[in-house]
Amino acid sequence: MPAMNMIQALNSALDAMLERDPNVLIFGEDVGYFGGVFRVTDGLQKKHGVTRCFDSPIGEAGIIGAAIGMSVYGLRPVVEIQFADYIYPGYDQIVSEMARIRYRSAGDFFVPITIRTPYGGGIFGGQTHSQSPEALFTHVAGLTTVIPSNPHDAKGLLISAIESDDPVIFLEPKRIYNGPFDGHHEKPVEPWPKHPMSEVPEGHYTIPLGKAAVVREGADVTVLVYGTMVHVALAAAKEAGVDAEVIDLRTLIPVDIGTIVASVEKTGRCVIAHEATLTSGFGAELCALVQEHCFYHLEAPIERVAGWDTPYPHIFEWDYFPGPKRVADAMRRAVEA
Amino acid sequence: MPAMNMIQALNSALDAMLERDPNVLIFGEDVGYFGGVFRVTDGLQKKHGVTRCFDSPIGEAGIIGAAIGMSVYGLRPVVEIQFADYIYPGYDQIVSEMARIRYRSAGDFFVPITIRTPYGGGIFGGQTHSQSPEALFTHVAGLTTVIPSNPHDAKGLLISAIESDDPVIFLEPKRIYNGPFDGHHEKPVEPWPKHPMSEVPEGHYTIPLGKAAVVREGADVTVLVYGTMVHVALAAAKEAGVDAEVIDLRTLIPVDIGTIVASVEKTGRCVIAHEATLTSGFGAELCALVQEHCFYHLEAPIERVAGWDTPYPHIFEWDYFPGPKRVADAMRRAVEA
Amino acid sequence: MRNRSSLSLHIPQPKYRPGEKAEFSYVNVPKAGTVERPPSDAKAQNITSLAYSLIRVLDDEGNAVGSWDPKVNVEMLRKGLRAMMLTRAYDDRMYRAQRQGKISFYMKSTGEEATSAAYAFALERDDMCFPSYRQQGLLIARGYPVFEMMCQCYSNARDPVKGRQLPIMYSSRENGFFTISGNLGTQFPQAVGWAMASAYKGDDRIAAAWIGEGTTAEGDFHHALNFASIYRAPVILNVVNNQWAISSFQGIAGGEQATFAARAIGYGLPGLRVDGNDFLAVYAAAQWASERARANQGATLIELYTYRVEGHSTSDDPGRYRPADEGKSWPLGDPIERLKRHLIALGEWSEARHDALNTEMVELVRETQREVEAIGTMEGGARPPLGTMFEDVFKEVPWHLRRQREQAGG
Amino acid sequence: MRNRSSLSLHIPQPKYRPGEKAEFSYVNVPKAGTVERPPSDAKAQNITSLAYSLIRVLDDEGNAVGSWDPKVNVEMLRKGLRAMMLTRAYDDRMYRAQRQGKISFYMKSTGEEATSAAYAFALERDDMCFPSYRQQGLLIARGYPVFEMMCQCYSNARDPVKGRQLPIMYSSRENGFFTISGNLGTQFPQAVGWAMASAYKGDDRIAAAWIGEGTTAEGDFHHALNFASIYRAPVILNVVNNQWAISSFQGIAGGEQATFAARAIGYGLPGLRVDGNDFLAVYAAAQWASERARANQGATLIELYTYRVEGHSTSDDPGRYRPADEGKSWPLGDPIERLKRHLIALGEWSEARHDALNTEMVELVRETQREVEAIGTMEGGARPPLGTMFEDVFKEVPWHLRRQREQAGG
Ligand SMILES: Cc1ncc(C[n+]2csc(CCOP(=O)(O)OP(=O)(O)O)c2C)c(N)n1
Ligand SMILES: Cc1ncc(C[n+]2csc(CCOP(=O)(O)OP(=O)(O)O)c2C)c(N)n1
Ligand SMILES: [Mg+2]
Ligand SMILES: [Mg+2]
Repeated sequence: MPAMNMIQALNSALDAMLERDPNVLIFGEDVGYFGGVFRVTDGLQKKHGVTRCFDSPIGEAGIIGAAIGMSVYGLRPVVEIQFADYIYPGYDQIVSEMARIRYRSAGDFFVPITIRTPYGGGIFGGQTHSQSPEALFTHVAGLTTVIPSNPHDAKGLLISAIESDDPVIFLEPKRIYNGPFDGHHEKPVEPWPKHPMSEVPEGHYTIPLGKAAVVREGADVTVLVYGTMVHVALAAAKEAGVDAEVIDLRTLIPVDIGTIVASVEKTGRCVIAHEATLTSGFGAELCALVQEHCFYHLEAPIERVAGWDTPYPHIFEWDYFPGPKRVADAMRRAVEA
Repeated sequence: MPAMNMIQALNSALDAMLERDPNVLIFGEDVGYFGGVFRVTDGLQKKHGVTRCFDSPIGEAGIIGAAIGMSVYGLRPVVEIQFADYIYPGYDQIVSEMARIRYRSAGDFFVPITIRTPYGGGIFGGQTHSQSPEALFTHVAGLTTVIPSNPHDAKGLLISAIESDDPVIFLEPKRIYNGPFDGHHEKPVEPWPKHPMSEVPEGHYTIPLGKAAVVREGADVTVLVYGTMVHVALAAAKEAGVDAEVIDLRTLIPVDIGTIVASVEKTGRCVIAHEATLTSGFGAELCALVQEHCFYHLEAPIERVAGWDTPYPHIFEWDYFPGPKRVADAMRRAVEA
Repeated sequence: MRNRSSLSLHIPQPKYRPGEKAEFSYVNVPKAGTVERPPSDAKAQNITSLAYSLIRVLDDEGNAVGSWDPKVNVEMLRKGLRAMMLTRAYDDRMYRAQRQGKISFYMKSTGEEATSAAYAFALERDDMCFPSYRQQGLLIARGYPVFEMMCQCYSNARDPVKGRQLPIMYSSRENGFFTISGNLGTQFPQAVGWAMASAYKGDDRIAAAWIGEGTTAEGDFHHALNFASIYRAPVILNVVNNQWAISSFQGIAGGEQATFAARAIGYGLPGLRVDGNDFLAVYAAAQWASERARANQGATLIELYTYRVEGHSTSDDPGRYRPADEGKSWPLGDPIERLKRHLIALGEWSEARHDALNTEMVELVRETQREVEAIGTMEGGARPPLGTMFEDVFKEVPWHLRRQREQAGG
Repeated sequence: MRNRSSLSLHIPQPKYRPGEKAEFSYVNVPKAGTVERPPSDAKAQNITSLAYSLIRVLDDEGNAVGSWDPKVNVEMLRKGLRAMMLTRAYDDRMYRAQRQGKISFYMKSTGEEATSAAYAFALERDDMCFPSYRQQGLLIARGYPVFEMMCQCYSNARDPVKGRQLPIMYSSRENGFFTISGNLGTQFPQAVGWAMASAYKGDDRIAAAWIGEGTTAEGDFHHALNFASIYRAPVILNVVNNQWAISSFQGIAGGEQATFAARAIGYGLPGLRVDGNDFLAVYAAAQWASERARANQGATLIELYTYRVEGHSTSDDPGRYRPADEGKSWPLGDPIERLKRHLIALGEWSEARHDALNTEMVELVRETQREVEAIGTMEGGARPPLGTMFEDVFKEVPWHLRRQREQAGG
């Protein structure tokens, strides 16, 4: 099995789907000849032809609006929004249209669209290349929101997303495109091939949507994370010396409540971590769910570790990023409470 | 003191500010000659002139973008988005611009804008005239989000919003424009003049942003609500026979944490109710805050009562609306747990 | 040294307000037949004048004149007339149903019936339409049963969209009628995407979309024209300029400075300006644009110049912002009257037949209403089952919605 | 019976890709001086041809010719030249600083300096500019110190925006330069709003805004033109058509079917198409539009036709999508070279003085860089205090941010 980084794995998923289904097509800003600013669509135009993978104008609402029309025709468009920070011009088409077409037409129409977009900080991208807007999608009924944390899942989840008959927001943690990142920005990046999850099968396979992965079993505290923060949480657990159970949610909506509840009932403690702004972040929903389902098992307040309630500041990137120290502290507070 | 309904009170606030400050101006779809589809700007163009209150094209992004430029010039634009459901085309200008101009320019520029918009259900408006999108603003750093529940507060809060040097999202619960509504849709509406909070002073006064109001003191359970749900909660408390402390948040961000914590420390129980879709609603944040600040005082799981995770369905309006029965049940569960 | 005069802000104003006497002498109405029809493969930049004139076929006497005369058969004309008359009867009935509290809301298309109905004949059955909320005429002309439409308005057990949408928000895949949105303009780029998909597949189907002139101010209008131009999408983009957007006259959407058809020019697309109350002119323009699209020459923007005779919706009171009789002086007449006159001029119709058809339409609607009300109204009778409220959010109902369905007792 | 041919999807393609030999013979370059300058109060509909031609003043010999020659004094020309040369020296230095890892990111404006710098002279000091990220030339020409700009790029303790923004995201209210956004196009309707405010107040200030041709595809482009047209806002809306938007050629933004200046026509606004590498042509067009705006005649759209000589940013590698030497064959030359030749032709400049000025600019930048680096770079030195991270989200720091500041140890 070839070792791939996230970019290669995502590219491989797209390649497999272009191969398999003539109704799959890709478009977005700079995704065609150039292959995307992060190179996720590299080579796909050359291999599959200009109408299967092409450049779009810089108009996110137009991209998503057109994708909706295409999907109504019967295609399965996979569109790229260059950075998650630039998805807002298309937000109306997402919220008012894509998310509710099946509902408002009582299933007469449905729109199998995948919106791929890189999100998150850690690349010194400043406030408009670092955002984590997942909570703006989890609040919208009708959207499936997916965030992979490694190449193997990335490919399998992306294929599931494309094959889903519902629209999927597929957020790609750009900081870990090239290698897992545990938040120790001062250390050199370890590339993916050294990581077991970089073994990516060729061709078609799926990882089911709606299923979390327990990436570390533990007895003392449940840690709910996704994307880049999975790696940060694993490092933090080690550094805190806490026997944490780390759960990689993978799909945010519908969230895998079974796995979460089983774990918190076992550990009695819970830490939630994400890069997005704390207030009204997806961590708030997780926190509400955990206290609702596991109230009588909880032995300590649920801890949230998140980006501060400010835009992502360029020079204070590492003060903003909820790194292993902050996550470890939260774990310690949770187990010591 | 004249008794006013919400529409009159809001109109009076706008009138007072147009009178007082030549830099205040109003624009939006149908707000000029016609006076707005809910009549909130009725008569203002006639009284203050066509450049002080005028119609705009149907382009929410243009409205907010233009308002930003005006506020940079030194004006204080108050713009109306006809329904909160139609704010999404302007969401990019709100999130990427309005909310962060002060921050990204380190205070070099700031944008004192008030965006007024009617929100919420209960008028058989179907899925695109009933939405409650507050959580999509509370997640965005830099936005103050305000929701009044009665004429007196509405006027005072709106004047504070206009005078604020920060941008304010001012959500108006349209179901209670004409009278308080406790969720008993089968009963005739009691108009505002019978309600003590309909006594609205003439001229200028303010209600401070960031301060909640305890609208009913009680010992058994804290109920966190805003907008229409304040009235529903009061009715529910009565019907459940529960000695509830009902807190009208009034400002969602920055939320009045002191009032919330003091109450939950006293009651040990908490119910949160809003019309918006449950998942990732503002109730999730409130729940997370309460469990974080009051964990050791909590004697029962925090209850959330909210709109279901579906679009607002036309014919099932009253099954969707979190009415007094559902809120009362939650109160009972909270006190009996 | 600076010597500049002070600026002032221009706020467009309609010519007449309530209490004033409206007249439309400022509207330039060329004689029918005077605008030349170019071949449908003409270069966009060579036919920009079409964006500033007004394509008209039916003259005041009811004759079809000029090169835009589509020369269609009488059967089609009669069908078109019937569709428009049924639409009007339906509108009247549903308006009254709303006033009687039987349905929550309604929007009439009175006076604008031709802007929709004519397309049902100019398009193929499998072409796809992306309507706004005022294209009921299209759905009726395509043969969708009034019964289904009414059940939708009544949100009853037979409502095809299961009570989920406001009245008039129809959806019919079978009839090539996309689910109507409450959000203005969103369907415009969607139509372009659909058309791109047809081209992508190498098929021969085209799309058409409708928005109001007020809605052209939305960003989606721009996206639609831009994508259509760039990818040469086989789509007809219609702007129904009925002069009003709720209370705002068309100058608030930019109509003071240029026509809406002229917006096409900057995208290198043809823009046609058409008498929207002239069934034959609408048909002819649609046919020209459809010919062009099917020949892989891309999109056309069509401004359908008409007048909104009634209020914006049942929530509106136009007497507050425009003269009550403004519609009476509208210089382009009434689409039903004009087509009727044409058929009579052809010797293919008569006042008596017209009256009879009208009675038939009114009866059909009344009869249907009885059936529909027997099933259920807003106030009672059979509704979709409560549990359906939690369906179709996703293809499968996920755990959290199953749980909520239980909590709701559905 | 149906007999239609199958459609196909058109995907625009640039003429040349890496490995091919680029040449621009397909670009129509009229001789300098051949386009007539109408009075600035001309009716928009009478001057639509300006949207399709190319206003040029400087001919190949360096002479200013034709009715668009603004006949400015030599002092201004020398200042303009200096501003462009300083901009280029600054760009070169910052580009290198990024390559050396001293700053995180950079964007050059090489070859496009005239599209910004000329405006500093055509506008009044208190007119307001809403730039994109490639208008550093404007800020420099307005006299903003390179020191401040560099501190911004270094995010050090003297950074006017306190380290919060990516390099090049300047902000200077004092210099009428609006805080740059990372989000494309948002500044366009903002500029219109600012201009509306000036008119609302009865002042005489005007606004100007810049976006790239790629950015015209955003909805905000449409909103800006529409609002500007409707309310007759005193604003100059510039589209810098530098042929590329990252890796996408201008055809992907709609440039195959019409010019970007032609977009103005549908809004009833004048659209000028201008040689963006001709300092005098840019100045003259800006001046025409400013005269018009100040006379309360509203907005102008100006397409500044130029070429992006370098990569999109330091994150880009243009060799992957266009011929490496494409810029060499660009038919409009280099703006600095052309203005230099003009000054020499006037007898007001020489190669020697040019070289000396160049050395001076390079030295100035180098010297400033030393000062700035002594304060702090990305890698070390003085930064804004950590606690400032929580300021300016709101005017006052609210409880939750005070709490977070404590948690962060700031
Ligand atoms: C995005 C959005 N903004 C505002 C509205 C509210 N609204 C509904 S219809 C309407 C007027 C539309 O006018 P026009 O496009 O001319 O269509 P007409 O009603 O005349 O057919 C407005 C402002 C909406 N539905 N969606
Ligand atoms: C809303 C938004 N979408 C996408 C981007 C990513 N992006 C940054 S610059 C750019 C290309 C812009 O091209 P153009 O407008 O031609 O300006 P130029 O860089 O050529 O000056 C893109 C796609 C962005 N910054 N904002
Ligand atoms: Mg209209
Ligand atoms: Mg460009």
